[in-house]
Amino acid sequence: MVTVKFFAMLKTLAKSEGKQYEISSPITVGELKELIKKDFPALAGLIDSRSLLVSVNQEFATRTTVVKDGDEVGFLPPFSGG
Amino acid sequence: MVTVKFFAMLKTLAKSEGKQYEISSPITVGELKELIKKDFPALAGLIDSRSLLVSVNQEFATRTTVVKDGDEVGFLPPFSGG
Amino acid sequence: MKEDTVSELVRIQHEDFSIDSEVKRVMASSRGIGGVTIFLGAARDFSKGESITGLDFEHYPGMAEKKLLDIRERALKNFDIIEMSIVHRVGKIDIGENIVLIVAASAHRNDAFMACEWAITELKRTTPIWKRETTQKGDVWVSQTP
Amino acid sequence: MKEDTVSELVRIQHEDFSIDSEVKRVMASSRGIGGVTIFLGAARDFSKGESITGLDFEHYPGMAEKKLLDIRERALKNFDIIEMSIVHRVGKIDIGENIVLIVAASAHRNDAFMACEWAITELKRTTPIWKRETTQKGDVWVSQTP
Repeated sequence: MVTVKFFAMLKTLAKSEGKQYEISSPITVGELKELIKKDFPALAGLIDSRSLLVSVNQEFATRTTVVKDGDEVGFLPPFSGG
Repeated sequence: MVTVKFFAMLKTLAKSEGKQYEISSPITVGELKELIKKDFPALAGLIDSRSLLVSVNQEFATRTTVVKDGDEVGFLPPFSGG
Repeated sequence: MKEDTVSELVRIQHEDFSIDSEVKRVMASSRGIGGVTIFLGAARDFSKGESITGLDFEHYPGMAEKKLLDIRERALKNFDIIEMSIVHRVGKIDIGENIVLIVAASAHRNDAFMACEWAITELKRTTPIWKRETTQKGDVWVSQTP
Repeated sequence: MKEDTVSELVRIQHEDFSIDSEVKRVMASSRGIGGVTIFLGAARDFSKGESITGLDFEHYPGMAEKKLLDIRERALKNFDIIEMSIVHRVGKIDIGENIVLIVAASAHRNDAFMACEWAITELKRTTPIWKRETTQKGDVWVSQTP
């Protein structure tokens, strides 16, 4: 099971805090994005945006980072804290 | 009457907060310093030091600034506030 | 430094904070502190030409705290400071209220200024916290702050 | 701004101050304040290799206040800030206690940082205030601070 979490604008657009995905073998962040685009068409534009950051187990990740069973993946719009 | 005020180290060395001088006509800060050196020999070294600032009526002054009857002249060691 | 002291120095919380209390907490770490530079971020009523009536902050629980701890650790390593605390509020915040506080303490002021300015810039760059502004056009997620 | 509001913002006093109160006073001037940079000078126990057990500050009454007012006015003119307050204590101050507070408030943080750092440097350069340190060798007037 991979836990996908949406934040801020993504959560609002997806009307969801995220989703859990069963994966039979490790996949990349890029491949996970394709699954998400199918499930949440509203996110299609944003999820490939260069300004969107991705975390795997709360560390910044890239498109090619490998996601395994049990991992938590965050989709993070540009930060606006402070 | 010219009111001379000593501060900090000067006050400690002079063992005095200052002195009032009767002047018959305006004099320069430089001339006033000569009077003070006579009255307070302990200040002789410091009073001509480059790091000593002088104020006339609470504004910074120079050696050639003219001091008139009624003026207040401050002799100010290097500041150490903050 | 003990784990629980660090977790008092670096916090994300709903409640408001007292600057005096946070400074006291930092000052308690050393009697050699001579300069303390503090940055306070507050909720202003205007942003990019829009009038704002309120803010709402969301964070990624766990990851945001981790990033703030990381900023403190890097500040202590890279600047000549004695201690640093970082507190960020989340949830609804009214105009004029406190949002974020960074306290950087050092023997001399230059180091405190540099570390404090670096830390707030780094916080904005790396910490998963998001702001939603309530404007006359409705609630808007802010996608970037300067 | 009214005379008596300014005299609350710029003060020399014996009593300690509260950072929260001073910040509140500054924040009251505008709802457009988004960044507040604060410098707090505190009494540390060590200076130029000497162990310090206490401080005593003296000022030139009248002139010192005038110089602080002048720093505030020039800061408001030369930096993009909304308000500034400056409070300096005089008299005996124990180790760890507050000495000086400068609060610079602006819409954006850069201006507040620049104005605050400039103001404390200018205070040390132009304000007739003197510090006496109590050391093991006795009381020593400090002739310059960095």
